[in-house]
Amino acid sequence: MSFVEYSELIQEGDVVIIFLGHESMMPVKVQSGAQTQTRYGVIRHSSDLIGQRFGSKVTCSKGGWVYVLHPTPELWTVNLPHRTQILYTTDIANITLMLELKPGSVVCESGTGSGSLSHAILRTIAPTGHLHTVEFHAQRSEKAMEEFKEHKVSHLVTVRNQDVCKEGFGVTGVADAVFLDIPSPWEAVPHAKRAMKHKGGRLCSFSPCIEQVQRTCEALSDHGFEEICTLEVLLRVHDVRSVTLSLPDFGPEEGSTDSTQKEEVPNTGIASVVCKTATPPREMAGHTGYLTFATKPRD
Amino acid sequence: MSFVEYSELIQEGDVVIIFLGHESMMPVKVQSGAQTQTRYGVIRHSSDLIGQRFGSKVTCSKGGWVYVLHPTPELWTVNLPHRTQILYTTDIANITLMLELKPGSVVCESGTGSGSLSHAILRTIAPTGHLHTVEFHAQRSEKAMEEFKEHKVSHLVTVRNQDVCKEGFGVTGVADAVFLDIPSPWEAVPHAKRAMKHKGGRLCSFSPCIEQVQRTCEALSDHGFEEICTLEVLLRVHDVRSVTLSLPDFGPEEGSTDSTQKEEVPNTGIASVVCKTATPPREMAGHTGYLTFATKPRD
Amino acid sequence: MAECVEDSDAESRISYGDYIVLKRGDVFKSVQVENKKKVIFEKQWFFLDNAVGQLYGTIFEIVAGGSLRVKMVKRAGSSLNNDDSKEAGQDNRHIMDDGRSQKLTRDDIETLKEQGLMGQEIVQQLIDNSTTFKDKTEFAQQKYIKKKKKKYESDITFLKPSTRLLSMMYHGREPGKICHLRYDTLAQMLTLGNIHASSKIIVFETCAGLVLGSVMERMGGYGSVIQVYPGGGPTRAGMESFGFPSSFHETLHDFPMCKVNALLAGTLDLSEKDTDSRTDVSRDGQLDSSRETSGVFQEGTTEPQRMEVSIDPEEEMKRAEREKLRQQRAEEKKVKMEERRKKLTSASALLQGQDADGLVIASRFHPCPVLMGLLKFVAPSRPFVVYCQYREPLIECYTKLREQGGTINLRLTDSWLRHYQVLPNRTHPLLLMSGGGGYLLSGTTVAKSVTQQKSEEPAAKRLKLDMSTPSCESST
Amino acid sequence: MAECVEDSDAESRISYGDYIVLKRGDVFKSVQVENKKKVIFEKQWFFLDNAVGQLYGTIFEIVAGGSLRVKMVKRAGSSLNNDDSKEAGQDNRHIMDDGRSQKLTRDDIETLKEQGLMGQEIVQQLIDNSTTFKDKTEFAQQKYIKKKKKKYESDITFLKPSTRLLSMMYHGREPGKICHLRYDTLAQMLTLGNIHASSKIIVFETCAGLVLGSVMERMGGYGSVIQVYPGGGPTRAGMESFGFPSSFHETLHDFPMCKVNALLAGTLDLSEKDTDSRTDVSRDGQLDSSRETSGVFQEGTTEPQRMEVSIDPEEEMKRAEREKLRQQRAEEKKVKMEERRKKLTSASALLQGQDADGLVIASRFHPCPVLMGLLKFVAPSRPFVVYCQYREPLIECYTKLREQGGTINLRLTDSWLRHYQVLPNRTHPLLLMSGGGGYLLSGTTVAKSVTQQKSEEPAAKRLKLDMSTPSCESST
Repeated sequence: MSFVEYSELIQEGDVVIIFLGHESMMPVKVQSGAQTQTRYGVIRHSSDLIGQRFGSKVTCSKGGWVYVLHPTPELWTVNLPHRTQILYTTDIANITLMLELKPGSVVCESGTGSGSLSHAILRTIAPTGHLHTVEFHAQRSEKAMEEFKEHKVSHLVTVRNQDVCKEGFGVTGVADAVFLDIPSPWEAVPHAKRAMKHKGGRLCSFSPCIEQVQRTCEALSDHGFEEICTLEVLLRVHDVRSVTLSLPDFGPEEGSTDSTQKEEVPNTGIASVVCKTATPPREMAGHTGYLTFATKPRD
Repeated sequence: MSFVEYSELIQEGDVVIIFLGHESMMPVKVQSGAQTQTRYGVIRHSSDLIGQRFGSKVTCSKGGWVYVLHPTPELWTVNLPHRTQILYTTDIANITLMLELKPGSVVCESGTGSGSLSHAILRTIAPTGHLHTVEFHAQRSEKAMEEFKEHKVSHLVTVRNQDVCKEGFGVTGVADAVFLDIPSPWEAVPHAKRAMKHKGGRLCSFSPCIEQVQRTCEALSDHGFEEICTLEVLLRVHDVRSVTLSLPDFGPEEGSTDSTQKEEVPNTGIASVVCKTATPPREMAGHTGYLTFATKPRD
Repeated sequence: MAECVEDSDAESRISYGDYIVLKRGDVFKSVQVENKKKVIFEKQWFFLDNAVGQLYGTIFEIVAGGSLRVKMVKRAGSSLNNDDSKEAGQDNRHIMDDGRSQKLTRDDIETLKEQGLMGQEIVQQLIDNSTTFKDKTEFAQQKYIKKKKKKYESDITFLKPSTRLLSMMYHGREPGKICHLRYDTLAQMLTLGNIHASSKIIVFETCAGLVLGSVMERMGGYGSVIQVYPGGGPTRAGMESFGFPSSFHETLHDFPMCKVNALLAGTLDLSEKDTDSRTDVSRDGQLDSSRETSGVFQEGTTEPQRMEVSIDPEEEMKRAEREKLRQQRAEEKKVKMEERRKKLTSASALLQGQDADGLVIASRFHPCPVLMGLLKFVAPSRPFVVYCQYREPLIECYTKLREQGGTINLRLTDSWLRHYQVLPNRTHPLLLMSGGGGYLLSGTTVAKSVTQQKSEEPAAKRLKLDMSTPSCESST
Repeated sequence: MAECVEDSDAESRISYGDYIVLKRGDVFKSVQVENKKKVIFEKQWFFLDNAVGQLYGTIFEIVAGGSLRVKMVKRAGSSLNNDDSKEAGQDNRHIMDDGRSQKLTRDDIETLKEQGLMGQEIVQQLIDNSTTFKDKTEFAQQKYIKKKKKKYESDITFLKPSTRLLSMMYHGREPGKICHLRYDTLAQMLTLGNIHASSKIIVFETCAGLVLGSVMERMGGYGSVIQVYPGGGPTRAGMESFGFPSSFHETLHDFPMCKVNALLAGTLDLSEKDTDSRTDVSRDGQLDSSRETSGVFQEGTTEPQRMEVSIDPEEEMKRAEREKLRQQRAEEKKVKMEERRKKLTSASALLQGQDADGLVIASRFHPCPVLMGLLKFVAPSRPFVVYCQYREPLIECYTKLREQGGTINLRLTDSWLRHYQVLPNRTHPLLLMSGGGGYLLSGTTVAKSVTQQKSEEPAAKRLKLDMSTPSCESST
């Protein structure tokens, strides 16, 4: 297992995702002899996990069963330990496409945060790219490095514990893309420019507030960035279900009293129809942040 | 006919809406002896309109036919002569509800603009309310007054030609609700407060840009307004249509080659299904303006 | 030019019997003010009595023993601009991973309060400054908000009911009762339906009476509303909450859905005894006054038949009493029946002309047959609007209307509603939004003609109806 | 610590044969650079030759005779902040109703240009400052934008193709060709599908090859892509536009949809002559190279049968020539057939293991049977993602998957994309937005077990497949 390459079978040291049911999962590090407690009972790593195929059904001690999943950056995003607010898959997807990331891309990122985006970047730029990620907070940067090692992607990433607004990314002229998720992105724009390749590249800044976007766009324009473009994407999840709609009874019709077509709901005498539909949730994420993209032209 | 009361039959002097087809309409003032040219030929007012029932089908000289509709503020909004950018029904609906307008309400509005909102307000506050509408631009305020007369609502409205930011609404302590659609709404906030009833009332400001909203919210807060709330509503129109989806042909199956369930599209040999669906337009109005609402408390 | 009208504060004071809306933050509750009535709101209980005589808009706090006390509020006035320097999340990076996820200190919150921020805004601030809020599940977010609200918002404002307040209240508290009709969608319905004074509007709804009430508010007691209702009787709790004056109620009529065909066929027997069991089956699953009334009648008829022969004086007395009671009941029944007959007659008369000025449908019924059935009562060149929580049934409606003609300007729409936080350097859409507000189908009726003839056809149709009316009336 | 890598400009220069993307404002066009090739873009024609040897990212202008000339661009650098004083619509009220709807004067526009604004931004300014723009119909708005663009934007930037550029190009120019798949939805697909190097991905698409190309870009030439295609041959124009190096093409395999059942049944005859008429019916209605090739074969077989007896020398010569041609054709056919056989064999081998790492579907076919058919080839614990322009077919898919099991984490989604104008005192969402970006159904495969047994079942299934593989191979 690695976050950048699939394996067929579960091995000692792997991180697996235990799927417990609808929207209920947990990440587990596989260690022989270890046990994991779930609501369905105990999972014994040696007998239940190691050597099993990813995607298998595992029966727990209480008789309930779970699925063991191969980790992906997307499953990690919904299962990772939160050290900060994190980026979610909808934004990550657009960041990845709009930054034109692909195998071999060199990317600078700040801050590392909880590593949600970092994992998705690493997945995309492997096996030949590199991620330079800068985190101001020492504890967080250490934790991130540990995770990258556990997830077997540490050869693709350099974690730096410094202030990107003051010290930059620690690299010059190497990046195809820069991503900023910091409170004052405008302060990091000159550093971002310096980190980017001579021939140019792409930049993205994520900010929750419009005032941050305004100052960032100004800084980007001041520093010669082009194609400056701010967008926002909202995902709506639909719940697929069957709904029952009553049919009105206007009383007997002039001609014949035919009610043959209608289906009676048992015990009510009311005719109704069933309709398959998809309904949005009552409440959804109404805002995560604005994504501002720009192109650094050739120097 | 009046914009605040339905009539059954078309009379001399009425304004009617000629419905020519999908999203194609035109307003016409009915005058005996007059003629109106349409793409389907001439409509003779005396014979084709006067005395006819609203909603009737009228055959034009070229043999084509049109429907003659009773005017409503909503039909007027999509047919009125534009003197400015106008407010559309989606925003108007929310303004009306959130300002708590009803028969008897006294409302202040600025600017009058093309009168799109004014007509909707008048419809709602009739027969006992009153609209004080202020328009900076002399020509526009005159034209608005003319229209109100033609539409038989002039007894419900006072049009003032002045600068609301400097001179206010020309009334004090009478308004249940105030609506602002001006470039610098924050300048009019003190005037709005003065125009409103001692016991309080509701205010709405419409602005396309977020900076205007920010300054307005600040001014509202400074002047003691409460329940300050900014929202935005986007309407999506769906086109109902049938779409054809091809069914894949994976080749003959192991057992029998049954393709009995599938319906063949003529001349292609491809099986397909038809599905009734609703699709959004390729492009839609992505923004009109932000609506900021607030409550003036009792003095 | 400018005249200053002195408010009559009398009508602005809370009295017993008034319907009011309690407000805390953006949570609302509708109650009727009654003597010693115990109200539970946001997990706190109190009595309303102290509010009587106070002005609408007053803010109360709850004191010992569930009493209300008028709160002296320092009205906001200081600018929000003071904390301009506070960049959103500027100090994000300085937070240690020590479990303290809230960036606002107690002092910060006090400062916010001094700046005149209401509890609601403070809670928003707390949310914005929580590093973990965004990462919580939606459920956990709701819990967090509720918790913080309870802490920082202990005041209750007493407000006069309005469509705005009641539609926001139902949407927030009990969306299931109003078929998840969102307030901005209701706003579209009232505007697209051209609801205004002096018109005749047909309403069919199973939204607890909220849609009915909002239509009546817009009509201001002028014109007529005909509520066509399914089941045993109309549902009106939501409408009652508006606290309309009695004159409004005189403009409201109701007509049972199950008599629509009879009315159209001209076979409606207005004298008929209400023995049809259909009307006793509440299809709304809700007990309302009219059903209870009909229950009383039934009791009379199911009384065991008596065949006594003994002439015991006591028995005799009892018998006399029973006889009296029976007569009384029969009398009551007759009066009730007469009332019902009158109501049905007036509603029928309003519908029979088939010249309603508008039709508003919002129900859990399949909108297609409902619309097809009721559209017959609408005059040409009038708007209609149908709400449905789901998309598919309205697609069916749209298709059917296109097939059968008689309507134009058909539009199937839904809308997207976003609320914003507007604060210096912290302006953004709210992190939570409503997932959907339901779907609307709207349009305009026109004369339905089979041939190329002009408007003769609707006229002829009208004539036929006028003729059928007397025959119907004569049977009463 | 920090190392500065010198760019090799050689690979950044435009050569003959390169695929490039032309850009003007937000209008894109993909072309291949060829000798003396005449290109028409935004109603202007020109030749690409002068671009050869120039760097990607260069801005050209068109000069007399359709030649390109490198434009010396003063790069933006001045702040947009200069026109801070210009309130949005502040002077709105001063405009006379004199038909002058544009508030920006020619001088204003020149100032904007001096401030370094590109044509696109100037057009946005013109729109913002047009009092009539918002009131125009959508069609008129488009026309206005087009007109203004043509006037203020005459430069063309030459760019290296990417998923970003090509997906925005197709969405803007020819959405019908890519089933109206919006770029943000494509972004979701690539991420939800966990598309990355060194994996084995099955792609089924009728999006002109755009989805295929975007998957290949994300795989960077590592791993394998199997394109399952309907009709006579795979559609790849969109993929070709990426201009991938030849090594990428070696990772691409294709497999005809109509042989899926045979492959599953183990009855796939890899030696079979391509006489199946099905493969010759282009179900995409698009001519591509592989179809044209198969057309040549047909010509051979449909040649009229000859039974001549006369031995005219000229006839004889012609006959010899024909014979030669026939042999040549037969030889060519043999080579082609061998190639095809090899391709089919390799694709079959990749699929037969039923261990693909992902499945991506985006087509005008009903997604339900396509998904059910192709999901069989995916290993457990792998993501799949299905795009459909319409909602209803994916509801069907969702329901079917729930019924048959073997998948978890099912999500039916759509997304809302908004672009913003960010300018001092004129910040707001763009006035026009896309109405919809289509729907996605995504999920994860898991082992399908009938009983409560653990993971024996998938293992057993796997064994069976491994056994069936040799028998299939032996038939070649």
